[in-house]
Amino acid sequence: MIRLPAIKIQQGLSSRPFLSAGSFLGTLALALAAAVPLIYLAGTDPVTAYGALLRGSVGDQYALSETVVQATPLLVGGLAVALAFHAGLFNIGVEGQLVVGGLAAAAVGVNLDLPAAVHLPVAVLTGAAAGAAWAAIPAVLKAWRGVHEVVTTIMFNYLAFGLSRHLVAPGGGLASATQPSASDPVADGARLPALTETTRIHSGVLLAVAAVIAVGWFLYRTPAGFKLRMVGANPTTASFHGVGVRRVQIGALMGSGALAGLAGASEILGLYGRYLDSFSPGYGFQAIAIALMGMLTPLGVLAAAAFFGMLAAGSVGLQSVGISRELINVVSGLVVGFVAAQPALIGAYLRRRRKRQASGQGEDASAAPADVDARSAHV
Amino acid sequence: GGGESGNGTAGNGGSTAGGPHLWSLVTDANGLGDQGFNDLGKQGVEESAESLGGKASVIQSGSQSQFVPNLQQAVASGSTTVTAVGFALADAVTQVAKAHPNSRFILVDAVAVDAAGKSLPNVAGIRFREHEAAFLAGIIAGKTTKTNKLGFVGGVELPSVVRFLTGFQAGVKQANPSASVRTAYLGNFNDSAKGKGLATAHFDAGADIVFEVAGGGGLGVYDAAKTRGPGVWVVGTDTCKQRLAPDNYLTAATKDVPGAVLRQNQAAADGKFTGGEISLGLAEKAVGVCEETFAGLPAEVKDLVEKAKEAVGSGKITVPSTPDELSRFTPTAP
Amino acid sequence: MSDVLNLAWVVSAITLATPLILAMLGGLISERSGVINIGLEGQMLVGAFTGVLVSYLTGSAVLGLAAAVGAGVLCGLVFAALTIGIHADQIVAATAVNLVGAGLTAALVPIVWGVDGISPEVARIPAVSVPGLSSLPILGDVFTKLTVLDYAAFGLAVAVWWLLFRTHLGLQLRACGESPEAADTAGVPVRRLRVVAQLCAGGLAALGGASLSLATIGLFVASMSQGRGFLALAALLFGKWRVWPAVAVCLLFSLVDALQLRLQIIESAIPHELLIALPYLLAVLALATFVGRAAAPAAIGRPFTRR
Amino acid sequence: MTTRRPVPAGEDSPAVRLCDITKTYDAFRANDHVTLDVARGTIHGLLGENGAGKSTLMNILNGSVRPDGGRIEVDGRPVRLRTTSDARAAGIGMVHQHFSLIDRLTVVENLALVARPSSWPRRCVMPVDLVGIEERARLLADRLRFAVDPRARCGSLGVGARQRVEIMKALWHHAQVVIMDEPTASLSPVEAQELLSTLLTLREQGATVILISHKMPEILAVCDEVTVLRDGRVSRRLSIGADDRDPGPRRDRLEADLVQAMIGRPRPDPPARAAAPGSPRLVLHGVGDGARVGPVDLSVHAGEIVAVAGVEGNGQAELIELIVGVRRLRTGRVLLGSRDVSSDGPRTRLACGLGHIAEDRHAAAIATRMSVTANAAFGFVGARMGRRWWLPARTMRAHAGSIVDRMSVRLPGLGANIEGLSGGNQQKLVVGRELARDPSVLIAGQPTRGLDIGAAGDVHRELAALRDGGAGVLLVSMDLTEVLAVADRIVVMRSGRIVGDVPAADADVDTLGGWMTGAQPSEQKGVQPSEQKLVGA
Ligand SMILES: Nc1ncnc2c1ncn2[C@@H]1O[C@H](COP(=O)(O)OP(=O)(O)OP(=O)(O)O)[C@@H](O)[C@H]1O
Ligand SMILES: Nc1ncnc2c1ncn2[C@@H]1O[C@H](COP(=O)(O)OP(=O)(O)OP(=O)(O)O)[C@@H](O)[C@H]1O
Ligand SMILES: [Mg+2]
Ligand SMILES: [Mg+2]
Repeated sequence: MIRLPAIKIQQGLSSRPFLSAGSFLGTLALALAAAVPLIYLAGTDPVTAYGALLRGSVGDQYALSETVVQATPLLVGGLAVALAFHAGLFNIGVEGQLVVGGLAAAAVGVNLDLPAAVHLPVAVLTGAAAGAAWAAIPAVLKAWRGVHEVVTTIMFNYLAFGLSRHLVAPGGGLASATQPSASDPVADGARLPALTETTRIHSGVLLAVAAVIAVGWFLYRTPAGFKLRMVGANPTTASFHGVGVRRVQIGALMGSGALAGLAGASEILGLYGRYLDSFSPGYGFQAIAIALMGMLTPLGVLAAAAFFGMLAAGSVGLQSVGISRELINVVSGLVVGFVAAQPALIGAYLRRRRKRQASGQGEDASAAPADVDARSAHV
Repeated sequence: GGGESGNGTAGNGGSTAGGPHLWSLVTDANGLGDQGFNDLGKQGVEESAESLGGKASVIQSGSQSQFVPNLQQAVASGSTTVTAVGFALADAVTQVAKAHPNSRFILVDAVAVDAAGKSLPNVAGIRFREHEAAFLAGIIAGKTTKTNKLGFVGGVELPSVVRFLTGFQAGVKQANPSASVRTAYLGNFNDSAKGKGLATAHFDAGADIVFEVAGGGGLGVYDAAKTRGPGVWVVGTDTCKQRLAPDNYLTAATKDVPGAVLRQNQAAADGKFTGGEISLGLAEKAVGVCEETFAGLPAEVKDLVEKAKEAVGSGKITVPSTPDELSRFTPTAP
Repeated sequence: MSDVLNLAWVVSAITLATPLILAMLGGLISERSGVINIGLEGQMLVGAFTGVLVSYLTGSAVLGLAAAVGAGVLCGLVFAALTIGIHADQIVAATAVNLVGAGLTAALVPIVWGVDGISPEVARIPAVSVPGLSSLPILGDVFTKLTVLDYAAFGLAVAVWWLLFRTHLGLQLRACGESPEAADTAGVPVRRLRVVAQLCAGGLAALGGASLSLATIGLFVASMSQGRGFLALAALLFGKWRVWPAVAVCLLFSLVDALQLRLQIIESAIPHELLIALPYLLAVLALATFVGRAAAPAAIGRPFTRR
Repeated sequence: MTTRRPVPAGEDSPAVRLCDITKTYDAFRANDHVTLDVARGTIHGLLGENGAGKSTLMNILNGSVRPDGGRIEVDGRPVRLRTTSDARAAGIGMVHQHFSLIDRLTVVENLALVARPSSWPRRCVMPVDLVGIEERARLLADRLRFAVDPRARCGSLGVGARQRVEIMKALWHHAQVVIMDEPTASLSPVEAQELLSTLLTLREQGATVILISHKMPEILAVCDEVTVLRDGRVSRRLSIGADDRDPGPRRDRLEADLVQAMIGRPRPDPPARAAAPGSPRLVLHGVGDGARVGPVDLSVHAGEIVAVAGVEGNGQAELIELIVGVRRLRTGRVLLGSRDVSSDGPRTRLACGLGHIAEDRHAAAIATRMSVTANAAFGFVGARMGRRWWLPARTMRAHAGSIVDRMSVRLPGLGANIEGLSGGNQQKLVVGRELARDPSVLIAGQPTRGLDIGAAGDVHRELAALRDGGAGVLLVSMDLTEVLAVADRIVVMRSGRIVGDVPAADADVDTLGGWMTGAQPSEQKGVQPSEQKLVGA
């Protein structure tokens, strides 16, 4: 089981939305400031660069829509990672589960011939199911044989990539006759309908938002979610109190896989309309950072994903002012680094406040609650 | 920008009067430095900028999902033409080209067709007949090998890679029926260390010539040959990369992407741009073999190559481009 | 079959294994001290790049190696500052290292050499033939094809094993990984030692990257590590945080990988995607069948503060 | 029993002096201007309620917690104790309340951690001199009259042995001042006795000992001076003479005085014994796990408290796991009331009215990193609290609140992470939670371990109240005084079997102790009653 400092911080912020939001933005500002030297290195100036970034990501309606489009897979992937983390599991295999989900969704979309009303749901659900299935073996090995999920999920990533390449290689089961290393277009009935004519926003976004609510609800508002977090916090205690630890671990990892599969399916059925071998540039790996940046809370993940969506959408603008694709990766790396540092900053802030309160109304210990509530877990 | 202001057909309305030219390139997700068509495409737009005036701009895509916005951006910035390299961009180009009928697109390694399967008038889809180039390379290899064992190192099994392979095999069959080509793939286009391992394996298995179609991974192949020293050869792809292994560089099956892009841009500059599928091969001198190394070749090999070039160019020989065409291919003395 | 299962196969396996082993050793030290390290990938790339850069500037591959290690140590320092200094989440921080490592190295290539994605060839670590051994009857030419780094990898494995499991420092390090609080009450300078561990980890991972660029092919290719950092991590866990089992896993992995490459050549019936996946398939099988419960250092991932 | 050693003349400065030490956690004053003098060559008792600040103060003296303010003097010299090494250099060693051994390492390796070589090549290059350390370990063990296997993994040691290793660690560097934080909390009576005599040995050898304990008898038996903390402040301090020790009105007055100073009220009286037991609530038929336990036949009836006495590690823990259902039952049957639950999981057994106060709190009773409210809801959520898809946050908070009030748990706030509670207060929360189930059978493993007198008394009364309400209680404890005080019937466990069974009324320390250590052969007739009851059931 991997312990999560992040969770403590999440508790620290849960009851301070403004502080957390504020500090999040503050951190981003710091990160962007830290990237300034790189911007000069690339031969332009921050104003131009960040102007371009903003224009490209939130400048107009289309830019905004692109941000949303880019953020969607990151959001759902981030939720997947977060769900597993809450059960004390590190699902580093989201990437593979996402790929398999896309494959399965495409397979259904291309090969089955169903009435539109059912075709789409079937395709989406198959994608999610495939993701869950891809996580099932690591889950079972973890629960019953204690095999570390990190090893198995990494292996299953490579297996997923192999499978995908095999299926769309010439003569492969899904391969298209006209388009290399891709499947044929899925039936129109299986497409996630676009939400507007002019932009690429598709109804996968709605699925993502639904996922945010569902995961939040499951984790913090249902007994099952409580048990899941219990297992993450202390499996032995959990088992002593009637929680089927193995069952929960398997459930959690497969649930995580299902979300990953959903992310893949929504890209394929929503954005591309056919399976493309390299449709994921590593969403599953970025999702790890996003989940932890979001302090494992659904809303936090939403915020983190939105920011990375902005970077991705703004990257074209940045290139137009001479900042290369690679430098953009560096910038996002810096952001992640600063966000990693953020909890420390907030922690320091909260501690100082407590100290002040303590010395303020020092004598009686009962002065604590209001304040220490800041560390409260969601129950 | 120029693209929007037109009215004419076949996208020629996008008059170039609207200021200096802008030759844009949108890469696929591998981006520049892929030792393949992205780098060649960049070369193409830069050469265009030199010989036709105006400036070149390159937009690199970080992922599949950035193709469309990048193309949009290229159009919006008023490009005279937008070049997109790689089959992966086919869908994206189709989508954007439909939305901007007055902008001109050059799509390398694929064609853009509408729902009816009819190709778009404002997209020039360039398809190279790599197999013809590889055919010549195969002939040279077949004649050069001493062990009658040849190796192939591919990146990923893509149609274009397969065309290279089958052409090469046909060429070998043509020149030296008793020689055989063994194939293997890296699984990606970047892992040069594995590329080296694979090439070494070929050499260990007795091959003395390896044909690499593995992009960055191919670098390992040259290195493997160099460590072997003289006596083993590498056949390259796309361009002459002799500097990578001067003593072991047999030749390369070249593919003149820059030239093709330049020609389309020229047409655009002259207002003669036409869309549709454009197939380029030996006849168009758009593919061929690296001749910088010919000095080292015996005369009979050279004129064998010349004859083959003739035959293929004139259509006397049709080079197979898929495995089953290959199985039906019978060497004919040119 | 004999033209597959021969010494050449072993040699190429060892060359493939060296970067893995070095990175794995780094991860081992880090995780034994209680810090999760998924940043190996980025640190490898930094090492690979710096090595080539310095070798290019100075013309000396040895200086290149030294510089690579230095750069790795620097990465380790940054990572340590984040995770141990201010208790940043270890996984997030490592992800940052990966992103910056991959991005910066790729971005610097055109800035330094004017071409995208690939450096020119530079002075490299040559293969050495070991005087005595290279004249052995059969095994002989194995010892003519390996570079210093290949031997160094095994030497360092011994060193790390000795350090961790024989010396007092190692005992203290492992204590930090098992229970920082207990270690602290025993007077172990927990945070200082964890920082030291990070520096070693960075250096080793970077050395692994440098072996890829300076020894294997003699130039830098953007993102040339191709996920080896994660593979090393997997091997480390697979080997249950023990030196020799983990080294064995790295070797097995590379043996199967090299075998797979060779099987593709002689055996055209099996689809090559399957063969490429072979190492991972076997790994999963092994994990599912005989590799038992993993026992991670008890305090792994848990930051330590004095109250 | 012992006579106080006269402090050598001339050494007027105390061995340790803490001057108005202050420590604040968050907004909570754990130590509030505490001043404490400890005379050289004495055993100094430190008493106080749970959460009074004892451990905090001692951790400060040990350099493992940084004070917010105050001065520390050792032998009259002011010292700055930033780290435990500083403390060690100043001749201070501590045995912690929560054990600080590393389970995966052997005894020698744990000691080697403390035995830090001087020069860096010896530290970083040379192999650790395990042989030499083992030598010294044996010598030290002999000096303390300890029996410890230096090669054993600490994880495999019983509590007593671990405690001994802790002491050896503390003394490794010839500490002149030894701090012991509730050392006997988890020891069997015999072991506790041994420990106390060890302390006396140490004092004979000239060391100064600070002893934290909640057990009056041992304080009065060995301490020369006593300081009582209350709410982080010194509330009382007095010295104990030889004549205070032996039983009599004087001793009783002293004790009452101390208790008053600690908990601000007189010691709660032990609960009354039960009326005649009723129908069986928990029945074990030849229960065993095929390894450490069994076969065990035992039944607990409505309205009786059955105590399982025994030296730690004789299968009590495993027996509990078998009853709760987390350990695989190989032989026999488990009945809750009339229902056979042998094949059910813990969930079902909880539902059938089983309650369980886990012996090892940190391992099995609480989940650090979760809030007090969450911890209070374990076993309720999903079972009797909330519906399938709804987690009733408000109900949970109310629930936690009621437990906290009922057990008077001292805590920073319901939302606070449970880590922030002192050991004793965590225990109170756990006990409260299990009582709140109003179980028909309660398994109580070491329920008062680490609790102060007041709290312990409260817990005992709660157990009795539960019994009088018609529940059956199985009390697993090594504290014979506790067992004799509250149990109605006592069974003794040794090496996985029940070797004796007597009504508490006619039990006494010596026979029980005999059975526990195997000194006395288990008498057959002791076993009879339980079987008759089984037949009767
Ligand atoms: N991570 C999870 N994802 C989905 N469902 C879950 C998860 N964890 C628990 N559940 C469901 O919540 C319910 C209660 O969980 P839990 O496993 O603790 O009890 P149970 O398995 O139903 O009962 P028992 O403890 O007797 O096996 C179960 O139906 C379980 O399937
Ligand atoms: N790390 C911490 N964070 C917050 N509060 C703490 C922490 N450690 C202790 N406290 C608080 O300080 C007070 C004193 O704790 P301490 O452990 O010294 O009590 P104690 O006298 O040792 O109690 P016990 O007899 O139960 O061991 C407790 O009320 C506890 O809530
Ligand atoms: Mg269950
Ligand atoms: Mg205490």
